[in-house]
Amino acid sequence: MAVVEREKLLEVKNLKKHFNVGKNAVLKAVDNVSFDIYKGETLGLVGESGCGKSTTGRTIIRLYEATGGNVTFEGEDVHGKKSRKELKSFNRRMQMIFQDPYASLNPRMTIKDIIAEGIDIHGLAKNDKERMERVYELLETVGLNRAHASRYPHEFSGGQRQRIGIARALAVDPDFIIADEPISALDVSIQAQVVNLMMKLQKERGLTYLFIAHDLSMVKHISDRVGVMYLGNIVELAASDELYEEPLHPYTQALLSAIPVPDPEMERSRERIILEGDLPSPISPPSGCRFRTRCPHAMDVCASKDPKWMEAREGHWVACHLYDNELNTENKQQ
Amino acid sequence: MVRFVLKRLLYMLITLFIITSFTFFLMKLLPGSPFNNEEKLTDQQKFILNEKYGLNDPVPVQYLNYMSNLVKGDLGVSFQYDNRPVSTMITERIGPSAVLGVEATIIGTIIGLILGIAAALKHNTSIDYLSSLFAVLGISIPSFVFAGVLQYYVGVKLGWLPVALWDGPKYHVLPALSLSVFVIATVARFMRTEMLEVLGQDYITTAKSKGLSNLVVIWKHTIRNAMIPVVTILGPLAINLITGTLIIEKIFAVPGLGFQFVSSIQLNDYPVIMATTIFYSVCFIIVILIVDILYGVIDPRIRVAGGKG
Amino acid sequence: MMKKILELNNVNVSFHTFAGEVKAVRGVNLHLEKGESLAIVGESGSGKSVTSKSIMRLLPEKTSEIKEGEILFEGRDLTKLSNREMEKIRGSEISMIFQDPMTSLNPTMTVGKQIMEGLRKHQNLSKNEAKERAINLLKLVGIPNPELRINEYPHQFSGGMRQRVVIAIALACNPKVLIADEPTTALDVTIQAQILDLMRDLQQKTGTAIILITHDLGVVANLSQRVAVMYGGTIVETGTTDEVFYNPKHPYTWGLLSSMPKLNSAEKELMAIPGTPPNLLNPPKGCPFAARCPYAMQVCVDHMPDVTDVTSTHKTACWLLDERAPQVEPPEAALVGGAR
Amino acid sequence: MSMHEKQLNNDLFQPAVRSSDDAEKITKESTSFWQDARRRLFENKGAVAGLIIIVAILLLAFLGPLFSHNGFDDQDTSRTNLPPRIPVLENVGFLGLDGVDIRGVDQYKMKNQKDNYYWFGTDALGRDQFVRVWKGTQISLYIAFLAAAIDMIIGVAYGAISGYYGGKTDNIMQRIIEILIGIPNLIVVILLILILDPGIISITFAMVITGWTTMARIVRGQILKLKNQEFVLASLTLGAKSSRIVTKHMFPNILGSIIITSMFTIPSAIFTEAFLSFIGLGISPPTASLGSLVNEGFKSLQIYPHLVLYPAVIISLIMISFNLLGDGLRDALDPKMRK
Amino acid sequence: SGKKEEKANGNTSSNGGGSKEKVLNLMETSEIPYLDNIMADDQVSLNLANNVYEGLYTLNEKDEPVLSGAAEEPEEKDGGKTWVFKLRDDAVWSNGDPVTANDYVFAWRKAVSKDTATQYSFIYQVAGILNADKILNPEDPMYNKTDKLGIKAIDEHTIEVKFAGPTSAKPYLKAVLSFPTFYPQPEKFVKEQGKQFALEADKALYNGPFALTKWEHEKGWVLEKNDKYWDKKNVKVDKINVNILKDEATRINLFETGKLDRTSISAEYVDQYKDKKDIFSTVPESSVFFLRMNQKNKALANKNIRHALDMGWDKKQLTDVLLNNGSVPAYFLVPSKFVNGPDGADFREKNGDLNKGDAKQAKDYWEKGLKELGVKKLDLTLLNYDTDTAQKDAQFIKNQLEKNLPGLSLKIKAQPFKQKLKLEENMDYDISYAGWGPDYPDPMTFVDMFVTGGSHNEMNYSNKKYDELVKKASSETDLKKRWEMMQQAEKILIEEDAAISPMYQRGYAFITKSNIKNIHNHSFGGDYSYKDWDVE
Ligand SMILES: Nc1ncnc2c1ncn2[C@@H]1O[C@H](COP(=O)(O)OP(=O)(O)OP(=O)(O)O)[C@@H](O)[C@H]1O
Ligand SMILES: Nc1ncnc2c1ncn2[C@@H]1O[C@H](COP(=O)(O)OP(=O)(O)OP(=O)(O)O)[C@@H](O)[C@H]1O
Ligand SMILES: [Mg+2]
Ligand SMILES: [Mg+2]
Repeated sequence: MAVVEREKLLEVKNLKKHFNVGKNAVLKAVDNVSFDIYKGETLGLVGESGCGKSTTGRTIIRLYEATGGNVTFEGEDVHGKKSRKELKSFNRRMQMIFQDPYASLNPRMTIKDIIAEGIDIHGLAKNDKERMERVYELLETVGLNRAHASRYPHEFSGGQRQRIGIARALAVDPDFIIADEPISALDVSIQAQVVNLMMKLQKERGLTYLFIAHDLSMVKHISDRVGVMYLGNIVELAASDELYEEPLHPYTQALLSAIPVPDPEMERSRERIILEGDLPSPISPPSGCRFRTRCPHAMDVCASKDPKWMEAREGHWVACHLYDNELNTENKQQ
Repeated sequence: MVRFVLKRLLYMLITLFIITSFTFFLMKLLPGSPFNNEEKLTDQQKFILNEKYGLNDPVPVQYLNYMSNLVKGDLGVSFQYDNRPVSTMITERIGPSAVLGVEATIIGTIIGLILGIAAALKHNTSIDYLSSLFAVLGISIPSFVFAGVLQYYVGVKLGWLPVALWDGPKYHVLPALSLSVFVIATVARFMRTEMLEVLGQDYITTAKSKGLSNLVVIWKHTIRNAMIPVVTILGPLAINLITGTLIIEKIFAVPGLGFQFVSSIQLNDYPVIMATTIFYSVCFIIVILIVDILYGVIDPRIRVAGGKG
Repeated sequence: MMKKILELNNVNVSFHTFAGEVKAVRGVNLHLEKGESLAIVGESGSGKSVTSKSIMRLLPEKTSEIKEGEILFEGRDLTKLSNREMEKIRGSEISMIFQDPMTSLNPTMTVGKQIMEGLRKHQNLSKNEAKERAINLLKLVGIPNPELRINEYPHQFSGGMRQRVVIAIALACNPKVLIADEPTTALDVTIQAQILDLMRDLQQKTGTAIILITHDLGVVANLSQRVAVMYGGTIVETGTTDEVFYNPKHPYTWGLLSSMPKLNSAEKELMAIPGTPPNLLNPPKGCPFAARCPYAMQVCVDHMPDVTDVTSTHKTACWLLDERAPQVEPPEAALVGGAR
Repeated sequence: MSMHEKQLNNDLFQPAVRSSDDAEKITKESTSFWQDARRRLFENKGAVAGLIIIVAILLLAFLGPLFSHNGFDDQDTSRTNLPPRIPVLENVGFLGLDGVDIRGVDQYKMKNQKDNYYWFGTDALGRDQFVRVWKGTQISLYIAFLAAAIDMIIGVAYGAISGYYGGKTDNIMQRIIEILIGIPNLIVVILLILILDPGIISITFAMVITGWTTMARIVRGQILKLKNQEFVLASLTLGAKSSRIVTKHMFPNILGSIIITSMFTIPSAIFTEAFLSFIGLGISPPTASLGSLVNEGFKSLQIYPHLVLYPAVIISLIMISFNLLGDGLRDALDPKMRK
Repeated sequence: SGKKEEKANGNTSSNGGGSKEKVLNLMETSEIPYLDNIMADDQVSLNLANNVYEGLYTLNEKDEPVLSGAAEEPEEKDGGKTWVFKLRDDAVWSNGDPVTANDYVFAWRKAVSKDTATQYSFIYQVAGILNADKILNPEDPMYNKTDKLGIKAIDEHTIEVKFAGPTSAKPYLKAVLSFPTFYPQPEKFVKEQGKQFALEADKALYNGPFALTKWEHEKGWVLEKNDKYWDKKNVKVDKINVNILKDEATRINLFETGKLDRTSISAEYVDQYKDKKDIFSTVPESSVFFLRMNQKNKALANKNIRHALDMGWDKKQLTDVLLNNGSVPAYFLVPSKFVNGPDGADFREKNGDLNKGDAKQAKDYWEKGLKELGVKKLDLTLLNYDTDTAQKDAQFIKNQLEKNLPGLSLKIKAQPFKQKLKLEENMDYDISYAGWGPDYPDPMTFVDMFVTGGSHNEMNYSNKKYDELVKKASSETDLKKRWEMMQQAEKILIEEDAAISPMYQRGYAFITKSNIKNIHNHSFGGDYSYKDWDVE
C-alpha cells in the first residue's frame, strides 16, 4: 500500500487530555499523541486497558475537551471555539461506535427511535414516512430486518445490539467513524459478524475508521495501519503488516509475542517475551520512557530522557531510545 | 484520614452555626413570651422580666450575645425553671436518654441482624416471609402503638414488668423494647438485602470452593461483609431513636432529654429548646461522623485508600 | 494407558427459573486424565461454567439440579456425596479458579487469611505453619515480598496479582484437579501471558490435572493437550488439541476456527457464524447448532446426532459424519494447518 | 451403533431449507421496559397485595364517608363513645363488633341506640368514627402525596442540576447538601410547626423543607451515572442538545428511581404527620388526620380501644402496602435485576 | 427493682413495732419550676411551697387563714393601717436556725426587687403593703427602693407591717398573707447559696411540715416529714413520693398496678371509674372558664349577637358529657362556693344563674343582631388552647353554635398556651376560650378584670357603670355594701352586656386509693396541705 500521496482526513497533533483526580493529582490519560488518519483507511489503536485509547477517541470527537494540542479534520480545526452550527455539521461527519453493547443503547427507547436519533437531530427526514424508510434501510444495511424496528434493546443479542449501534452512527452519513472496542464484549463467533459488517460498509461507503481494540489479531485483520499505545503515549505506528512482521518497540514486540495463536504447533514452538509486572499508575508514570520499568532493554538514558517520536523507517514511527540514531552515535562515540 | 476528619469537623462547625442561627431566629419568631402566668402580668412586670433575660435588646444584639456565650459554653438559663443553667439541665437529662438509646440500638441491632440473616439464609421460605413481615410491620406501626400495647398488656395485665418510671434495669425493658422495634425492622430488612447481595458474590463461591463448610462461609465471609453497609444505616437509625425517645419517654415517664424537649416546647422555654436542638444536632453530626469513620475502619478498602490519600 | 481421574457420564443440569426449566447442560460426557490439561471451549452460555460448577457441586442449591448422570472422581460419584464429604474434596482434591479476579476475593479479609483458610481446614496446620505455607505459595505464584503482602487486602493488588493469589488459593492443598474457569479473560494480553506461563509452569511442577475453560482458541492452543467444544449445553466435539485444530469435524468448530483472524494470514473476510445461540429454556430437539449451521440437513433439526468416533480420542456429534450425509469440506479459513 | 440409525430415512439427509432471516428472528413478543417492569411487578405477590390495599384504601377514603348518613363533624352527645357494631357481623361473637364495650356493657342498649349501627363506633363527641377515619385517611394521604410531590419537584430539580452541570456547581451544591444532612430533620420540622399556623399546608411545608435531600442525592447519583453511559455519549456525538439528552435519555432512565424513592417518601410523610399529631403539633380539629385520630384515641386505648384501633390499623396498612409496593417496584425497575 | 422494694419493706418493718411508715405516692404533670417560694408562680411550685415552707398564716381545710408562723393575731395600729405580728419562737429552719423577723423582712423585700422579678410581686399590691406599688413601678422615683417597703423587724420575733390603705376594706387580707410569696427566707443561707439557692433539694432550708429530701429533675421528688417542724406531731404522713407523669394512660396503669395513690382523670376514664365510689371523687375548683368576645370585632360589639352566642349552646352537655369531671355549667363570673360574704352567704346565692337562656332565645337574639348588623352570615374564629380537652370542647361549641345560629360559621384556631395569650393580648382574635383562677379569696379577683383599660380586659369591653362600681367597691370599707356592688357589677357584665359567655366552673375528677384520708384542696395558693392527709 502506497503511503505517499494520500489525502489526510484527520490530523492529530500533540493531543493531551489530563483529568483532575482528587487534590493536586493529575491523571495524564493522553499525553502528547500525534498521528494522521488518511481518507478511506482504517487506523487501529491497540494497547492495554487504561492506556488511554478510549480517551484519545473521545477527545477527538469532542466528548472531552482536549487539555492541549489540536485536531484538524479536513484541514479544519475541530477543537477550540466553534459555533453550534459548525459543531453540528462536524457531528454529522464524525461518528462513534461504543464498546458495551448493553450500555450503548438507551433501554427506554425503541430501536427505531435509537437509530433515528441522528435523523431527528439533524432534520434529515422530511416526514415520518421518510424517517421510517431510512430506519428500515439502515436496519437492512446492518443485517437486521424491519420487524425489529419497534422492539427494545434488551430483546437483542450482543451482536445485534452492536449492529444497531452501527446503524445509529450510519444514520447521519458520516465520513469518519471512531470504533471504540466495538467487538471486545462479544463472543468470538459474533465478533466476525460485526467486523465483516464494518469492513463491508467501509468498502461500500468509503468510510474511514479509527478502530480501537486491545485484541491485536483483530486489529491487524481490520486495520491498514496500527498504532500502539502505552500509558498515554503512542509508542509505535506503522502499516499493520510491517508492524506485525517487524515490530520495533520492545513493548510492541512483547505485546505481539503475548497473543496466543490458535495453532497448537505454533504455540508450542513460540518464544514468548513475558513482561514483568503490571502497568504503572498513570497518575505517577515513570520518568523518561514510560515503558522502561518493564522493558527488557531499558538503559540509563530511558529514565532521564523522553524518547523522541520519529520515523525510523518510511511510514514506520516509533518512540524508543533504541532507535534514536543520534543517541546511538553519541553512545558509540563515548 | 486526619484530613478527612478535619474536613468533616469544619462542616460540622458550619452546620452547627447554621442550625444555631436558624433556631435562634425561629425562636424570635415564636409568638408568645416564655413567662408563666402571663395572663396576670402587668406591662411593668413584663418589662422587668424581659430586662432580666435580656429580651429587651434588639434581636441582633441578643443574637451576638447568645453566640458569644455559646462559644464560651454558656447556654443561658431556663426561663421556666428558676434560672437553672440550661447546660446542667441537659447534662442531667442525657443519661436516661442515652442509656435507652444505646439499649434500643443494641437490642435492635442484634435481633435485627439475627432476623435478617435468618431470612437471607432461608431465602424464599416461610422463615424469610415471617421475618420480612415482621420487618415491614416494625417499620409500619408507630412506636407509640407498640409502647401503649406493651405497657398495658405486659405491665398491667400480665404484671411482668413495671408499667413506667425509671428506677432500675427492670424499668428499661419495655421502653427499650418499644424503641427497638423500628431498629429491629430496619436492620433486619437491610441485613437481608445485603446478605443476599453478598451471597451472590464471586468470593463466596471462591470460599466454598476452598471446601469451607457452609457455616464458616456464612460466618466469616458473608455476615462480616454484609454488616459493613449496615453500619451506614446506624446514623439514620440514631436520628430515629431521637424522635422515638420524644414519645417513648413521655409514655414511660423516663426522665430523659426527649421528655424535657417536649415540655420545653410546650412551655416556650427558648433557651432549653435551643440548647436541646443544638445538642441533638451535635449528637447527630457526631453520630454521622463516627459512622463514617467506623465505616472506614471496618472496611479495609476505604481504610487504606483514606490512609494513603 | 493413563488413569482417568475424573469422568462425567451423561450429566444433565437444569435450572428452575420463573420462566421455566433451563436445561443448561444436556448429556455431557467428559473425562480427565491424571496430569493432563483439558480445555473446554464454546460460546457464551453454552454451559461451560455450569459443567464445571456441577463437578464442584457449587451450583445454587435451591434453583439447580443435576438431573441425571454421574460425576466420578477417582471412582467416587460426586453427585451422591454428602455435603460434608464434598467439603473435604473441595479445595483439597479439586479446586477452582474463577474468571474475575476483581471480585473473587473477599475484600475485607487479608490475602494471607484467605490462603490459609483452606490450608487450615484440610491439612490441620497450625497458624504459623499455614502462614509459612501461604508465603511459600505467594512466592510460587510470583508475588514479590510475600511476607509483607500477605497482610494486605485484595484491593491493594492489581488484577494480575489478584489472579495469582486466586491461583495460590486453588493450589494451596496440592489438588489433583484444578478447574480454571476463564482465568485470563478479564486480564490484559501481557498479563494473560504471565498467568498462562505460570499455570503451565505449575502444572509441570505439581502434576495437577487442569480443566481450562475459555472461549479463546489461542489460549487453548497454548495450554491444553485435549479440547472439548461445547455448544448449547452439549459437547459437540472432543479430541486432542492437534486433532481438533488440524482436523476439525464439527461445523461449529469450523465456524469457531474460521471466525478468528490469524496473525499470519492475509485472508480479509472472516467467516462469521450467523444468528444467535439456542434458547436453553426450550432447547431444540435435534442438533443445537442446526439453526445456525450452513450444512444443516433435515435430520439435524429433529434428531440429536450420535457421537461418532473419528479416532479413539477424537469424537464428534454431527450428522455430517453419517455415511448417508453429503460429503462436506471444512471452509478454507478453518484450516489452521493449511496456512502453515 | 445407536438404535435409531436404521429408523432414519435417507431423505432426511438433504440440506434443510431455511430463509435467510431465520437466524435473526426474535420469537418472543416485543415488550418495552415498562411492560416488562409491569410484568415483574405483577409477579411479585407482596407488591400486588400492596397495590390492591392502596387502591382499596384510596377508594374507601373517598367512598367510605358516603356509606354513612353522618357527616364527619356531626356530633350527638347522646351517642358518645359507642363501640363498633356492624350488622350481621354483630352476631359473630369473637369479632367484638356487637356494640358491647370492653366492660361488657351493651352501649347501644344503654344509650338507646338500638337501631343504629356505627361500624367503627363513635367518639367522645358522638361523631361517626367510620366517616372520620376515612376523612382522616383522605387528609393523611393528601399530605403524603403533596409532600412526595413537592419533594420530588425540589429534589429532582436540585439533584438533576447538580449532577448534570457537574464541576463547580455540583461541588457547591453537594457541600450545601452535606451541611443540610447534618441537620436533624424532625427537630427542624417541630420548630417550624411551632411558628407556622398549624394546618395541612404548614405541615407539608415543614416536612418538605428538609425532606428533599434524599431524592436530590439519588437523582444526582443517577444522573452522574447516566452522564457517562455510552448511549448518552452516543447522543452527544450525534449533536444532541442538552434538552434532548435530559428529556429523552436521562429522565426516562431515572424515572424508576424517582418513583421508588417517592414510594418511600409517602409512608414516611404519613408517619411524620402522625408523629407531629402525637406530640400535639398536627392538624387542628375538627379536621382529622389518621395521626390525630390515633393520638386522640390513644388516650382512651384501654377504655375505647376502637378509637385507636381503626386509624392505627389503616396507618399501618398504608405503610405496609407502600413499603411492599416500593420494594416490588424496586425489584421491577432496578436495572441490576435485568438480564 | 427488687432491691429497692426490699429496702422499702425493710424500712416499714424496722420502723414498725408501733407505727408503720406512711407513704404517699403522688404525681405531677410537670417538673418543679421553682423551689424558691418567692419565685413560685405555678401550681406545682405553689403547692410545694405550701407544704415545705410556712408563712404567717396557712389555710385550713375550710380555706380559712389560721395562725402558723405568727404566734398570735396581729396587734392593729394606725386605725388598722399597721399590723404588728409576734412570731412563734419555736419555729426553726431545717438546719436548726430559728425563723426570725429578719427572715420575713428579707423575703418580702426580695419579692418586690426588680432583680428578683417574680411574677407574683403584684400580690404585694393586692395586699396593699405600703409602697409596694411604687417600688414596682419603673416610672416612679421610688422604683426598686425595696427598703421603703412597709415591713420592719421590731425585734427577733416581731414584725411590723404597714399598709397603704385601711385593712378593713380587705376582708381577704389574712388569706392573702398565707400566699407563698409572703413566706420568710433565711437570709444568711440564701446569700451563701447565691445563684444556687433552691436549685436542688439541699440548696434550700425548709420550715414547713415537710422537707424536700430528694429531687431528681424531670423525674420526681420526695417529701419527708420535717423533724424540726414545730407542729410535727400533727403531721401524719412520713413520706411522699412524687413522680412526673405526663401521659394519662401511664398514670392509670400505674394506679392500677398500685404504684400511684391518686391521679386526676379525664372524661374518658370517668366512665370507667365513676361507679367505684371508694376511689372516685370529683373536686370542685374556683376557676371559671368563659368565652371572651372581642368587641373590636364589629359583630361582637353587638350586644344581641353576644347574647346569642352565649345562649346558643348547651353548657350542661359540655360539662356532663364532654368534661364529665365535676365541672359545672357556669352562668356567672364569680364561682360558686368560693367565698362567703359578710352575711355568711355564698356570692352566688344572691346573683344566681345569669343569662340561662335556651337555643330558641339565642336564635331570636341572633336574628335581631344580624338584622342590626345588616348581614345574613357571620364568619368568626374561636381562638383556643391546643390541649385535647379544649379542642374537644371547642368542636362541641362550634357544632352547637353553627347548628343553633344559622348563618354562623365558626373556625377554630388552636394555639399553644403562650401563643394564645399573646394573640389575646394583642386582641388579635374574635372569640377566645379563656379561664381565670382567683389570686386571693375575694370576688374582686374576678370582678376587677373587666374595667375599661384593665390589663385583663383584652376584649375592648367598656361600661361606665361597671367601672364605677368596681372602683367604689375597692375602697369601700362597708363590707356589705362592697359585696353588693360587686354583685351588681357582675350582673351588668353578664346579664346586661353579655360581655363574656361563661362556660363552666372547673372541677377535677380524681381516683384515689381508698386508704387515703383527709384530702381537701384550697381554692387559691397551693392546692393541698399534705399535713392533714393520712394513710390508713
Ligand atoms: N472521566 C475520567 N476521569 C478521570 N480519569 C479518567 C476518565 N476517563 C478515563 N480516565 C482514566 O484515564 C486513563 C485512560 O483511560 P481510557 O478509558 O482512555 O483507557 P482505555 O485504553 O480505553 O482502556 P480500556 O481498554 O479499559 O477501555 C485510565 O487510567 C482511566 O482511569
Ligand atoms: N443460576 C442460574 N439460573 C438460571 N440459569 C442459569 C444459571 N446459571 C447459568 N444459567 C444458564 O445456563 C446456561 C449456561 O450457562 P454457563 O454459565 O454455563 O455458560 P458459559 O458457557 O459458562 O458462558 P460464559 O462464557 O458466558 O461464561 C446459560 O443459558 C445460562 O443462562
Ligand atoms: Mg476504553
Ligand atoms: Mg462461564
